Amino acid sequence: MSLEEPRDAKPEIGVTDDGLDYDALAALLGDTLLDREDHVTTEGFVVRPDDVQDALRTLKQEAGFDHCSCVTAQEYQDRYESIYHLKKYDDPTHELSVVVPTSRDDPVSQSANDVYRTADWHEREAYDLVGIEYEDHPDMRRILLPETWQGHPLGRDYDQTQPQVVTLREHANPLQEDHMADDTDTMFINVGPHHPATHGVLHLKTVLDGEQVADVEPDIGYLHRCEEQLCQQCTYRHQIMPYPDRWDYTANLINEWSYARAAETLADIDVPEYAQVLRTMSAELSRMAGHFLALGTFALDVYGEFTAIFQYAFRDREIAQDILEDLTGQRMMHNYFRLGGVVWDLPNPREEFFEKTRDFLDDLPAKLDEYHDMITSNEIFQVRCVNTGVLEPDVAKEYGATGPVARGSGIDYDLRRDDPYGYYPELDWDVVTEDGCDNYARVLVRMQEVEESAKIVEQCLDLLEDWPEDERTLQSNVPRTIKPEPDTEIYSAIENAKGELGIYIRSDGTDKPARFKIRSPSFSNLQALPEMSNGEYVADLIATLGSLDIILGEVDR
Amino acid sequence: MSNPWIAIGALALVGILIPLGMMSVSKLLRPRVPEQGKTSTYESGEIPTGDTRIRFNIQYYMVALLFVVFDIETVLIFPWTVIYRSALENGVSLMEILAPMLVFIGVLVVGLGWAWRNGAVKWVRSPRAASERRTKQ
Amino acid sequence: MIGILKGMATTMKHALDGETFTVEYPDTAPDVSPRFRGVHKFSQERCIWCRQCENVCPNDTIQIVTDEQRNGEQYNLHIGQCIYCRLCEEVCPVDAILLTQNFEFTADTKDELAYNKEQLKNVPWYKDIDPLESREPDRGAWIGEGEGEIDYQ
Amino acid sequence: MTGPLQATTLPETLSGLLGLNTNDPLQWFLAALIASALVGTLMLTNTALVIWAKRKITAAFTDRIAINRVGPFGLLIIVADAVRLLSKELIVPDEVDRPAYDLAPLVLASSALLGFAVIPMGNGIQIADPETGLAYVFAVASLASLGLVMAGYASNNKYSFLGSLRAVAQNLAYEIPLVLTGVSVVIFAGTLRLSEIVAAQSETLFTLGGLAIPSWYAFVNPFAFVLFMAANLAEVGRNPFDIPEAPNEIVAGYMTEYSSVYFVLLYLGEFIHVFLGAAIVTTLFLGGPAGPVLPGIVWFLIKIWAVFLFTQWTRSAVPRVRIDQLIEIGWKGMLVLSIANLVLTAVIVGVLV
Repeated sequence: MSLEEPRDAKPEIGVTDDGLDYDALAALLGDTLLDREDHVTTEGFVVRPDDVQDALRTLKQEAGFDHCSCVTAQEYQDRYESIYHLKKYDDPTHELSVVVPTSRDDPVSQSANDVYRTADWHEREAYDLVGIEYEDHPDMRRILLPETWQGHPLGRDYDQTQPQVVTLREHANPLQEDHMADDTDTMFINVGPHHPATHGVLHLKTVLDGEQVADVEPDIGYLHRCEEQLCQQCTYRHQIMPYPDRWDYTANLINEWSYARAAETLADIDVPEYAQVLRTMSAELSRMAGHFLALGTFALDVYGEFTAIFQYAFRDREIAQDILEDLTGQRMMHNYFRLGGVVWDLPNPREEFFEKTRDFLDDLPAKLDEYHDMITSNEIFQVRCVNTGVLEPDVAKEYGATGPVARGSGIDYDLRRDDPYGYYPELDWDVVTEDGCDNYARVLVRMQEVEESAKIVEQCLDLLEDWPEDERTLQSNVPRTIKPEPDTEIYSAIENAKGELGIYIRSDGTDKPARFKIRSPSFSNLQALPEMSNGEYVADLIATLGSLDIILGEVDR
Repeated sequence: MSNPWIAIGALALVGILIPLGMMSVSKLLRPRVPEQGKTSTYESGEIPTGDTRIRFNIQYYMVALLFVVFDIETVLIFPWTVIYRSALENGVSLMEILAPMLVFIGVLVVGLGWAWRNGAVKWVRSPRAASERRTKQ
Repeated sequence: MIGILKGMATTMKHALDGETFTVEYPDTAPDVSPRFRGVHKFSQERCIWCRQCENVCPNDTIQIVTDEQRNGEQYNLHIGQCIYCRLCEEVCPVDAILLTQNFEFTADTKDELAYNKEQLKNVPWYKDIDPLESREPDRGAWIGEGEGEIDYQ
Repeated sequence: MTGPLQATTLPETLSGLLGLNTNDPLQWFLAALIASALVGTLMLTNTALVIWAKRKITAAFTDRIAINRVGPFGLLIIVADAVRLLSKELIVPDEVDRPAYDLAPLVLASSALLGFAVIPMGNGIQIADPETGLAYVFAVASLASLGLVMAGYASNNKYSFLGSLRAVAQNLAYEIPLVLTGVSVVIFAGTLRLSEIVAAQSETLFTLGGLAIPSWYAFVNPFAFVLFMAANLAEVGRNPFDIPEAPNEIVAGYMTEYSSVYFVLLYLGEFIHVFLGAAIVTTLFLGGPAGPVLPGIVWFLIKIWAVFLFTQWTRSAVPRVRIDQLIEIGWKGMLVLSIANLVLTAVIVGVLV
């Protein structure tokens, strides 16, 4: 920990009272800095491909950018570009993009893996989809697409019509040697994709030494649906909005906000306050639904398949979904937000809606007590969960963990408070953190977050009830076609049920984005799984996976 | 009095005949559609990676050895429990019947304590797997 | 031990109170909200063939065929491909397409799920809920309001 | 209190009825065979009910309705399921260890059934009453783990393999506490003959408001009863000790590769085993078939179903322990407690007598 001491000792460079002083940061980088770009919420520092590590290390150690939120790769007419979106866990409004252009002939760039462990998977994705290669990367393989895939689908010269011969038998088993080796007594085993515990189609390549996990490697991409490309072919105004619901498909509505926030900031659209309240309330209801499901499936992993908790959690989730159905017209794929507001006001009669929602909130404390009786106070559950799947805070930061996973490791990071949006700043609620760093702490965080969400919904209901009838503006005036200025770039994030859901958009002057990149929290959180479960028992591997609460729709996109 | 073990043998016969009967009924009912790939072992939908005839760390070797010792102990306790009460009722003193057994169990408890202290009665953590784990401060 | 007993007591309480939260689905039709979005209903009488729904549809579910005079000939909607975002209903200036509450539809092949305008017209209301009625109060926000620049694409 | 000390076993009664000579081994065998068929059918019917009851019970705990379509209360689902499962294709994976693979379901199902030979079920329904009844029933009950190991190891499947290793570890950890606790009952009864153990429990312990409380060993020695129930859960592999199966971790453990009738036998065998465990609990601690008003066999069925209900109850609310925790609970907790229980029982009996 000797590296961190000087950072604590002196004040961070480039921090002023009202934000970041980009000039000071530029001075810090000195000669490595080639150019400076203006992005909508931040600045982009252009560095040379072979200076990436130096630049990032300087920014991390001297200027305190300890959170590599996302790596976006894209191809221009004349160059490839990787963008490292940096943030600080202490203050996520301090953002900086490090832009690394590489030539089209030789798209090789230095890997940031040594500085930020989380860059590992992000760079693999960049290689997979766009085709940039990263030097010194420990494991430069495809991540979302199969190993045998031809071409890089987000590259400009990708031929969509070419045949992809990917037969089952051609899949190499990368760990073949591992289990064939005679001098060890380990066993290679596949957990997933068709396994009761993976909650979707995740594949864990696991090497077992007895009952213990000697090595585990998540293999993702089974649910890859080209969501980024899909969004690049849709218009800003209407067509993108239905898709965010399908990323994190357990707590759907909040995801729409990520796109809404990015596009509204990009196109400079205001949102009426009344719509903000509606957004806040519906997003929190959705978060509750997501957390109930996380709780239920985690119980399933620890208790076994006949546990009653799963059903009880589902019952409560159904109520939240009923309320959302009344409001938005759909139980999961809501498509409720619009740029500049929301599509519908509360359903008529409003009193009925208020009553229904309040009933739900009033019943909640009793139900949570029940959960505590059944889960957190159960001794066997405690024995199973305390001190298993440990994720130390500094490791969590290395992997860019966010959301309940980070907060369960004592990292006080919540974009709803730290990078405020919507109506959250006006409301009275707390960010929940637990210091346990283990599976138990993560469960506690989720259960308390349900309470906090209930508090928020309660306050929103009060506000909505008293809102004067003639000021109930649902949407601001938004042009039918939105065409942002060419080459404006934005990265903005919101806090969804799993953590920081960020959207990067680059416009090219048309009504469709030129590059649409999704930074999903589950993707980064899942990356920490090997760190958390190597050396643990198989049972704890499963429990840890459950407590990460990953949604494959969001991981694979 | 007739031999009870013959009766138990009869039940054993029934116990085997019933499953065999079910098997033959099933044999008559079930279809047989051989297909390539159907008969591969299940490994979460992936192509199976080798078989299970491998050397594998079973981690409870010491426990298994202890089990042998303790299992014999229980066998020795059986006859004692059977005669215990009737012996007492027939006037054998408590010291005479209880004390030897207490000594016997005492020795075993000491043995268990020793094994416990030496960590023999727990799941052996694999050193290899443990070394994969990043050392925590 | 107390925690385990508390958990067991809770499940026993639920077992004994006899309440269930599942419903017998095909026998009791589930309640859906008036805003629920199900299979589309299309009115040829109302449609002015402006093709806005076709343009707004995010995944090309709607296919419209017109002749040279822009008279409508075909209106096809692949219900198996639809993502029920309701954007078509939202942009329709004449309420010619409506999403009913009907969510029960089956077919033997995918092709049968491509509905033409006759089939779309005959989609039944679910429990006689007219979505137009339930959504009417909100439609004002969409039609004829706002000074935003109008672009008919 | 019904039924005095059982003088005759079922084959003897049958011999009397049919006029067979009990001293002729062949005729005696014939009588025993008929009796066995009766008892076997009774237990199988009882276990077949589980197919229905288990779902209904789980549904009750989880606030659901569950099966109610086929027949009254959905009871005909038993027939439907039986036919469905028996008529499934039997898929035998490549490179299984054939004799063991085929034998495992047989071993599991028949060994569990074999245990019922010595259980007194009331109304004279007991096939045999050997002097070493208790030792026999423990021996037969633990045979089931052999079946699990065979099934798991022969399947050539990694999940099954892990499951069978777990089954062995679990058996090692719980066999001794189970037997030691069971034996503490023998100290009271002074015999291993099960009918005598049952008879010993028919005395009145004390009278509470005119109600005679029988001296069931569950009342006499509640500590041993709790210990035995816990060890029994592990013995039959139910939550919180269902780790050999643990679907979330190792898919279905030893069962993974079994289909069709083999699966039925494993499934059935597992539940007969649960009922055998319940029958042992009933005989040792709950006074066997004794009970007021109703005939003994009904009381016996009520008691074993009560114990079965308990296993389902724990299933709905108690988390599964981890394998290393299981070993520790078994060796450091239950073994020590069961030895303490044995010594204490001996001392108390010694002082009282």
